[in-house]
Amino acid sequence: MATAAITTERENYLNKEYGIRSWLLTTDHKRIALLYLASITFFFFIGGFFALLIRLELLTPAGDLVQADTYNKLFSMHGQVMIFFFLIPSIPAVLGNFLVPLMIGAKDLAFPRINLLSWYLYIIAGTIYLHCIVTGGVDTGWTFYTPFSTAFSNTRVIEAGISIFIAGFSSILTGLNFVVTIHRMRAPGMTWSRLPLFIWAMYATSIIQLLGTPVLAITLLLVVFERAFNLGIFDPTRGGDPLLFQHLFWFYSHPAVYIMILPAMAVESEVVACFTRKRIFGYNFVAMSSIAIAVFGFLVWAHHMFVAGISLYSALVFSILSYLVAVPSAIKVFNWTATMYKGSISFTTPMLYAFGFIGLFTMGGLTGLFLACLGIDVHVHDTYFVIAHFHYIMVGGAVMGYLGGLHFWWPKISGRMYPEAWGRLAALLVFVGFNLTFFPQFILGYMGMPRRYWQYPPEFQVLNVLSTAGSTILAIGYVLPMVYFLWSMRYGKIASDNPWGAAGLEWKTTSPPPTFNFDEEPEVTWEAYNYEQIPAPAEVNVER
Amino acid sequence: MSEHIMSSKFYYTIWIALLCLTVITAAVSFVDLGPLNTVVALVIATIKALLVVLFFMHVKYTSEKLTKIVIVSAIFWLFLLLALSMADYATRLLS
Amino acid sequence: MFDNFPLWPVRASAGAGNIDALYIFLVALSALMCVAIFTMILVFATMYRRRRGVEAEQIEGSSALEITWSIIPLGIFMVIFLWGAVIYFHERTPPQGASEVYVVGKQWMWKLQHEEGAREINELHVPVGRDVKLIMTSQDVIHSFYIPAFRIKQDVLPGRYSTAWFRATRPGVYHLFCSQYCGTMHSGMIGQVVVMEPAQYQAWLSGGGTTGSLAASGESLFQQLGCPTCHRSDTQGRGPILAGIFGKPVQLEDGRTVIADENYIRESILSPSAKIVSGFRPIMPVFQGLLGEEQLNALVAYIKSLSLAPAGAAGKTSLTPAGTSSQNLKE
Amino acid sequence: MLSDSPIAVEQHGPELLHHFVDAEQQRDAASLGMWLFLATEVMFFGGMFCAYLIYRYWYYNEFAAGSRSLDIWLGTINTAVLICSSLTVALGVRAAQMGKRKLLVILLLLTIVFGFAFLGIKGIEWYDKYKEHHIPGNSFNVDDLIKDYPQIHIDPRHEQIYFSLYFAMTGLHALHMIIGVGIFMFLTYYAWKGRYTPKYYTPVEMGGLYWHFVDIVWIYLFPLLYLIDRKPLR
Repeated sequence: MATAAITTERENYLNKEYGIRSWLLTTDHKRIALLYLASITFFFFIGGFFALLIRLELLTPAGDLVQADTYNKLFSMHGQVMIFFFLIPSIPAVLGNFLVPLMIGAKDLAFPRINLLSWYLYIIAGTIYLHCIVTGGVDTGWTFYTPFSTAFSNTRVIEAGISIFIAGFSSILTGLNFVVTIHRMRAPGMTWSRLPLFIWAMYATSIIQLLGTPVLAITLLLVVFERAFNLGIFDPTRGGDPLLFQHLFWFYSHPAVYIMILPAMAVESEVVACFTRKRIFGYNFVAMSSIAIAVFGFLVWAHHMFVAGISLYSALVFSILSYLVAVPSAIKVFNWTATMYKGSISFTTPMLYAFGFIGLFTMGGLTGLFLACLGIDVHVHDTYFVIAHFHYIMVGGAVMGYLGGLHFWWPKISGRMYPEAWGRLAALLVFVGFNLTFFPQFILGYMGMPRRYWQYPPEFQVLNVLSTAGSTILAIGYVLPMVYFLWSMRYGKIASDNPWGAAGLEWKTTSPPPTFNFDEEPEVTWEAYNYEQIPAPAEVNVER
Repeated sequence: MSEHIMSSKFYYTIWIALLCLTVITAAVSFVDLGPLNTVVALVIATIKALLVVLFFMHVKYTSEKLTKIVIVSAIFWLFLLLALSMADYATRLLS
Repeated sequence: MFDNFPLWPVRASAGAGNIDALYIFLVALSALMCVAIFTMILVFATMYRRRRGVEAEQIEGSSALEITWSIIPLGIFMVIFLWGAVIYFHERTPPQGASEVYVVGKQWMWKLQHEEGAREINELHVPVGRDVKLIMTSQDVIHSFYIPAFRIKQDVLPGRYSTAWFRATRPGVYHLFCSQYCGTMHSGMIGQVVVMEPAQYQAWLSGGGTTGSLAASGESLFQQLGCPTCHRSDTQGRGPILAGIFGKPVQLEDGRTVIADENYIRESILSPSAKIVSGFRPIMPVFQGLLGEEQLNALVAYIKSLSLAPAGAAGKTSLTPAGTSSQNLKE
Repeated sequence: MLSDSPIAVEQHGPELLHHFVDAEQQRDAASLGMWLFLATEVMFFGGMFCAYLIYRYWYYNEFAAGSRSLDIWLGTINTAVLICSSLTVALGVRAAQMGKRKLLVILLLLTIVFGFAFLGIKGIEWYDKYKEHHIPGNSFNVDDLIKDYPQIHIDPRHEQIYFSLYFAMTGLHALHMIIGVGIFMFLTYYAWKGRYTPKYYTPVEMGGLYWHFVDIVWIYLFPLLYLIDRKPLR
């Protein structure tokens, strides 16, 4: 942790108190954000390690590096760790936690103790999951499909289920805290139309967390009951419907994709505005598109089930609804692009990630159209095409957004600048490595290579080798920022209060901010993104 | 939320109404109304739930619109879950 | 191009071409969109890169533009939806008179049986040009029957039938995959589909020592289990007459009407009380747990065969190509 | 479990917490938080209602038979018990609003008593089901139902689905009751210590909202589980 690193004289949230207790019992949203940052980074590298092993196994067609059941555990735990312990909490729990009160001019979240409680729930869930990993793991895939998970898998499904159940509550409480904070804690003058787009997207995310997560919770609980107490709600031998689980699961898990991508869009809006020095084109439309995504996101879940045996008619309904959710996503991409028109664009690391995000998200979104299309989905469903598509959204979108945001607000979080040259190099590595890893998988998918295959026919090898090669570059791209962020906490250049010349309340306080965020309560008299009133900083201009 | 205090008599009235409805719903279930049995049971349950929400939980008297929005959204989302799932189950025999 | 580095899957079924066409359309559309957006970003990024003394020009936005770039994509999306829906509808509707193959998935193999009686494991032999309908179920978990060269895929569920169909157009040997994760050896649950010229297929069929058609073995099972005691061919039976019911609407005791499809027959054997035919008593014993999936398939095939030939000529072997047997079905 | 959290925040600091501007903001925040939490609870039970709806549509006979096998007397009495507890909660909030400490403590204690009564009756019902081998699992047996209701054709496998849902739904409802009783014990303790005043009684109000919500869930569970089909058999 960054406790010892800060040498600025001014009292801030980092140097106010020292010692383990001051961190573990803190109710300061900024410190809790850092606790989350440390814990999700830990899980990110565990999930990443699993991913590398998966890619190494797939280097050759034969199953030769690990056993089949080990491989199955690897991809199951890669998915569960990355989704429930990294992506879901990533931007909301780290950047959201840090920024929501700062951006709306509040001293803290509405329920600081619940905020700490959600971190503890996350840690309890994470500990149970780690225990599950070291004592044998789980091999159900991240999707827990019944009846495999309830009656056939002989791995630690109950433990994984309970762990994710608890993690779900952590996520619910974070969302609840944000919604209440955004409604009740805004500074005087901070009207809804003056809110940063980050807050709008975070609000939309929280709605999904509140209304979707409980359905996953009860579904997993019923799976656990079915294994532990022999209840028979999903059991086909008692007349249960194997598809019922899928309906309930995807009711949460499709909107969960928006829990992961909406916050990344939130970051993009801030970064693009700052480094084009412009108000975001079509503020109202971008804000409303976040809400629209949150609502429409709940109407499309059965597009994961087109070949699962649902009725023909409901497949038609869910297909057409799926296209509705594509429209607000498209609106966002068009608006970010339009924002660059006649801007004053500088190519800092966060902006490079933003460019990467727009590109990769566009490709991920467009391939989503393939999957929402009934005729095509029959062929590419459950193949590597799907894998590539959601990694373009989840890694190309959400992780790029997360890393971009982390660089953008790092001066505010740590009070130090990260090394810009290394930052740009890492952004480039991530972009190149990512495309090399996942683009071949689109081709593999249309060729017909099914997902979750431990061994595969030899004609798929060349594309798999490309993919594995890419994954090593990607890995370096991810390790680099961790190294230089840690380095910068001690050796980085001291950051000014507003090094990017950015609009937004969070830049009006000191770097790092004091414990209660603002020395005096801010009063907002300006519109969001008032870049015409903020001078561009000299150093960003000249740096090459 | 509930700035003004209700008389205790008012609460007793609601309570009596709830008890009566409970007895009615149990009694009606023994009468053969065909498919209407289910409808009657659900209508009575909804009336009871409304009584509790509006009067015991003070939603009728709150000036806060947001509470009502939250309740309506929760019910709407539950409806989405049930309706869109049933869209599959109800049409399976057709295809 | 390269044998070990193909970039496009083989096209070997009648429906595959439609899917490829739509796919190519979507790829082209996506490429166009990507090029358009990326070019704009690149152009803006170079034209408007930060320069000393040049300020950004603040633009509020434009509702006209927003509506344009909402409506136009939505229109394109609806075209894609309709195109995809038409293909899907076609894929989900097996043609009348297709010859039938019963498929049972289990951890980790495919067991297939032709209506002529030939059994196969992890292999499916079919002739070119014939409509083949797959009637599939699983003994344990969910599997998925996937033949990339035919562009068909259908999950195979325990406890009920799901169906798929294809018409192979090109002789050759193609992959058969299980594409729904089903446990340890999921990736070993693969096989091959051998598409042959009709003559070769006939030779293959007569080469295997089969024990008569699937319907015939179903009939002997039907006798063995004592079903004819109640399901008689006259109206005196305690159970409904089975001849001619397949594919017909059935009036149920509770007023509903259902079509007697494979799933209905299956359910009526395993759990007879679920749907009682109007005018009958729920007296039939439950066969859940007493019949294996393959026995069940044989019974279903037999009961269906009763609807093809009114005289109850069991063991009818249908080797006629698609089209001719459909006349029988219409009765 | 987590439901008591919005209260817990303030139990430790009856005074205004540092990050709120005024008491009204604090109270509005707590109220909104609680309602949002109840919305998540709706969806939590909603998952089970969805399963219930589908299986009832499929296996109506078995659901009807299972429903008949429940004790309608105990079910009705339990509904009445919960309604009484909701009354005492509502009156309790009123007592807190008026600053009547003793009355508040008595009403809170009464609520706890009703809570235990409900759980006790529920326990008796479950024990009966245990004796009748109606708990899903290896010793599940519904031959008695098949004998009792010869008019209804019962598939024992589908009957298990009814009872699985019955135990899952009533079990999770009972869990919520236990949590509620726990919350009310806290409230009673602090009410007795005189922490709640007409100016500050948010925890009582929030606890009350939670209790009423659990009551509403039961108001739906009662007809859905007990009253599916009680009309005379032909």
